[in-house]
Amino acid sequence: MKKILVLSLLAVFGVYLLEVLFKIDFGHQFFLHGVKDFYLTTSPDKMGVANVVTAIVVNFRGFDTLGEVTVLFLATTAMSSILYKGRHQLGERAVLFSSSRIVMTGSKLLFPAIILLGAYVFIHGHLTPGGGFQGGVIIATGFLLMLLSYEDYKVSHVALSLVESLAGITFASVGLLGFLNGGTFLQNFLPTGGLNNLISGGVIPIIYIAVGFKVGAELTGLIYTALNEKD
Amino acid sequence: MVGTPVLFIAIPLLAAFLIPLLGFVWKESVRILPGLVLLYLLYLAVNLMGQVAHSGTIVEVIAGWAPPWGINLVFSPLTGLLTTLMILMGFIIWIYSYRFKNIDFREAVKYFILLLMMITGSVGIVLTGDIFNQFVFIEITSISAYALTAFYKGRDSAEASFKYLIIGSLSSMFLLLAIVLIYSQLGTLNMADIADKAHLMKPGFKILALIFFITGLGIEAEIFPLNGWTPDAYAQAPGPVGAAFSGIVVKAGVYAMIRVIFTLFDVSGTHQFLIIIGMITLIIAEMAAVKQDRLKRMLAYSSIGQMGLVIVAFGIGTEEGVFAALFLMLNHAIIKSLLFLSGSYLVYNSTEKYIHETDGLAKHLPITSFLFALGAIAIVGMPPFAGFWSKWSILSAAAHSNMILVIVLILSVSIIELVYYFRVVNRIYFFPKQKEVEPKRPTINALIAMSILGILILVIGFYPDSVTGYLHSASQSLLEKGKYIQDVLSTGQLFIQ
Amino acid sequence: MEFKLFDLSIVEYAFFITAVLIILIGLYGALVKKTLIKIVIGLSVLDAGINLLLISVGYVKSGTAPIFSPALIKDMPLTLENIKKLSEGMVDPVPQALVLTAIVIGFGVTAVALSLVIRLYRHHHTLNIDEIKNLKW
Amino acid sequence: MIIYIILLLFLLLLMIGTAIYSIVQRDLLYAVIGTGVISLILSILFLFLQAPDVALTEAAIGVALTTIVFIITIRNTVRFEEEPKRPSKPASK
Repeated sequence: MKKILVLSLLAVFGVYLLEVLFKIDFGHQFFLHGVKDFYLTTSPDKMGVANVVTAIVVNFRGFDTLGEVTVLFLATTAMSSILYKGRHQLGERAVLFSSSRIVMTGSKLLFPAIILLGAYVFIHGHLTPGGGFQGGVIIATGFLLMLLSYEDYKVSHVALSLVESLAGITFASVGLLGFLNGGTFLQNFLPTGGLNNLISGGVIPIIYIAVGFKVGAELTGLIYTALNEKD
Repeated sequence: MVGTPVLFIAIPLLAAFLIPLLGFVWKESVRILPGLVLLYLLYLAVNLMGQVAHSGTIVEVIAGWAPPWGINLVFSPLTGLLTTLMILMGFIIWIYSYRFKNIDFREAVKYFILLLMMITGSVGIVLTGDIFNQFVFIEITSISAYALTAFYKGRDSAEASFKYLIIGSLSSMFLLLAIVLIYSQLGTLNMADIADKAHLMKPGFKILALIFFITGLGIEAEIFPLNGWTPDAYAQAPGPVGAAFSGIVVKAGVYAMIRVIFTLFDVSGTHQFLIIIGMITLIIAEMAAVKQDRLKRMLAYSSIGQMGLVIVAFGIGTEEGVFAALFLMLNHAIIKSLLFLSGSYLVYNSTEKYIHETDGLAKHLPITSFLFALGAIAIVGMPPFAGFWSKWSILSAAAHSNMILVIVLILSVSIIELVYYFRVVNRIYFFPKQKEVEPKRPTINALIAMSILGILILVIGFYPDSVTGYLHSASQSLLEKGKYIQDVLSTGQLFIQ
Repeated sequence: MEFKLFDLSIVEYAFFITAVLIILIGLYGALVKKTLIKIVIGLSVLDAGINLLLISVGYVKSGTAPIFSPALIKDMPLTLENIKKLSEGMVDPVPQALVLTAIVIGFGVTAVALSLVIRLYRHHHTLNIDEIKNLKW
Repeated sequence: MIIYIILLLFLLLLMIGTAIYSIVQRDLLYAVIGTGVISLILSILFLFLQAPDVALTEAAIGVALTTIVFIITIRNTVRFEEEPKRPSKPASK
């Protein structure tokens, strides 16, 4: 009974939503004076950032990114708070599967390469697709690989929160440094450099590298917390 | 110049990132730092309020891009008032919970981070001038709220939190859908810019986006069909967190909804809709509150009812109505926090938190009982206290708009309210104490926090003029839509290096 | 980027229809299913649908990715006119930035939800919503 | 040209099918792998829609991390929907 009710409600909702969406001409933008034209021209012209998405994520809407990093930070904190069992009861590592020697050796070989790829992705965030989030996630998957293949692989909690806190503080401080020269929060205060150079875009690469470290540390911590929750 | 509005977000974030590090060095600093941050922000907020009263709304540009290109923060009389209120409540709740989780240091770290972030998220919801940024702050607030609801490791707290999380994430999906619809039509995310261009939207989009917004924001504002999570979450969360929900988070939710309805979309009929939905919320919640036999659930339903009343007052839509609604929000934040804080000491050692377990506690906990009674008298609207003035101004606003039915309903609901609050006060003062109940004496910092709230109730009750000036300018700033748009869109040239 | 640009005239609204269908399936899962993990799966499916909708709203027919890569610029001098000309053939970057944020936030919420599921299982030893008393609504 | 459109329609249909599968499937592990597949298709679609940044993020977060967190949860709880009440038993693999 409940299923039928929900299904019919959903059908009404879907038809109404689709009817409205069909008024959008797919592939043509309806609006004339949106903000995107400004972003598309200013980013390469004035800021020296080739990847416009990066320019938006880190600079134009950099405040969102600060919030987003905070969301991940909170998710890690929330998860460890929710799963916390008390001072004296520490969880035991869950073992998803026991891995063979081949897997172990292979992961050991792959691990540095994955970390390197992650670092490459977030250092080149302003030039190529990718950036702090993507690079951070790739680094976290590297640690995930190690955690899965070695049953006794340990990540230092102190080191993780150290990296996480320092990266977060770097982000917020770079933001506050924008107040130099009478600017505003998160404003660029470094020379922008030429388009498609590695050293370009002012503070954008600095912020994205901080984001990369922070996201990497947070997600590694999150997975580590989850894995350590065996009953 | 003491600082800019962005510090309300940046400083707590910096502190939250710093707290885990400081914990390695000096454990006590974990407890002290949030208080210092909130105290500084309170100083900043009061200063900025003075500045706003002098020279008008402050619009802060972020990353050097003027609106609508960059994100901006708006510190107007309205948002400034709410920010000051939230920071003040946050500071008092910090005093109250200073010794929280005294034994277990690792839990204390998490508690203070989450509490600080919940306050910051709510302040961000109020200050920001960008709908997607608001969405991000709503997520910050709700994730902290989920974790804080599940903070005690008892059986039911995880259930309450999971319920809250499911409703919360469905709502945030609706919010995201509304943002998609608006962006697809206008190509902008800035609130003032949307308000300026809203007439360009095709009608279907406008209505659907409004519906999605109300559904998405209604959960934090606790309006009728979306408040199923509220009683569970309030009852299961630690006492100070319940106070923070009713004093801070709900206020942010109501603000976001009101901003959408008053500024973003002027669809005719929305005000009537607000009155109807508010009345339904009010009546259902108060009816439910009478039936409760647990103290915190009763307070939670009462909180929902008061929010319904706030929505009704906003729905009246005149300057007087908005003034009354803001006045009620202010009073409700202070009084309901006092009720939650003192109430959680009344049922401190009980697992089920039944009302009858508070019998005769007045002799054992005189100050706590007195403060609870003060809060109860104030919230039902007895003449010399704070709640009276706000209820009076709602009634007079309704009378001036010839809404007789609203007046009758509010008065009859007030009688219900009177009944269930006096039932509790009566039990506290005149019933014999139950033997198995062991009263817990409040710690000194809890007493200080509750006394501050009690004094605030008395001050607002006897000198309502001390706040009405701010409330009047706040309500004017909400109603002057054109001025908001102009203030935001005319700010600042582009800073480009 | 490496994909050759193509004209989507036939599949005009296929993206919208798919996105809405995915949203509906996710909503159905979150509202009707009785297993806690299934509800969370429903939420993450819903998330995917909304992200697809957001990106397809920002699509511009035969547009390129919003990156001024050397391959795109070639030997053109970077004057304002050239940038404007290039940018007209680019898809909208703003929804992409929004989706980037939304994906990360969605993951955070999913992680918190799943840790609550583990907590609930620890207490009740069941994932069935009917056997957990307060969760009925 | 036409091959792209056929591929695209195929992907869209596959995505809907996988979504239904992961909601209906009673084995939670398979259902979770289904959500991973949805994310994978989604990230290919993002490439078609000229959003390489988002495709990269979706591939990393949606396919790898979300799936692994789900799997850890299933590992700590039960693998099948509506299983009779009993404490967790390691699903042998």
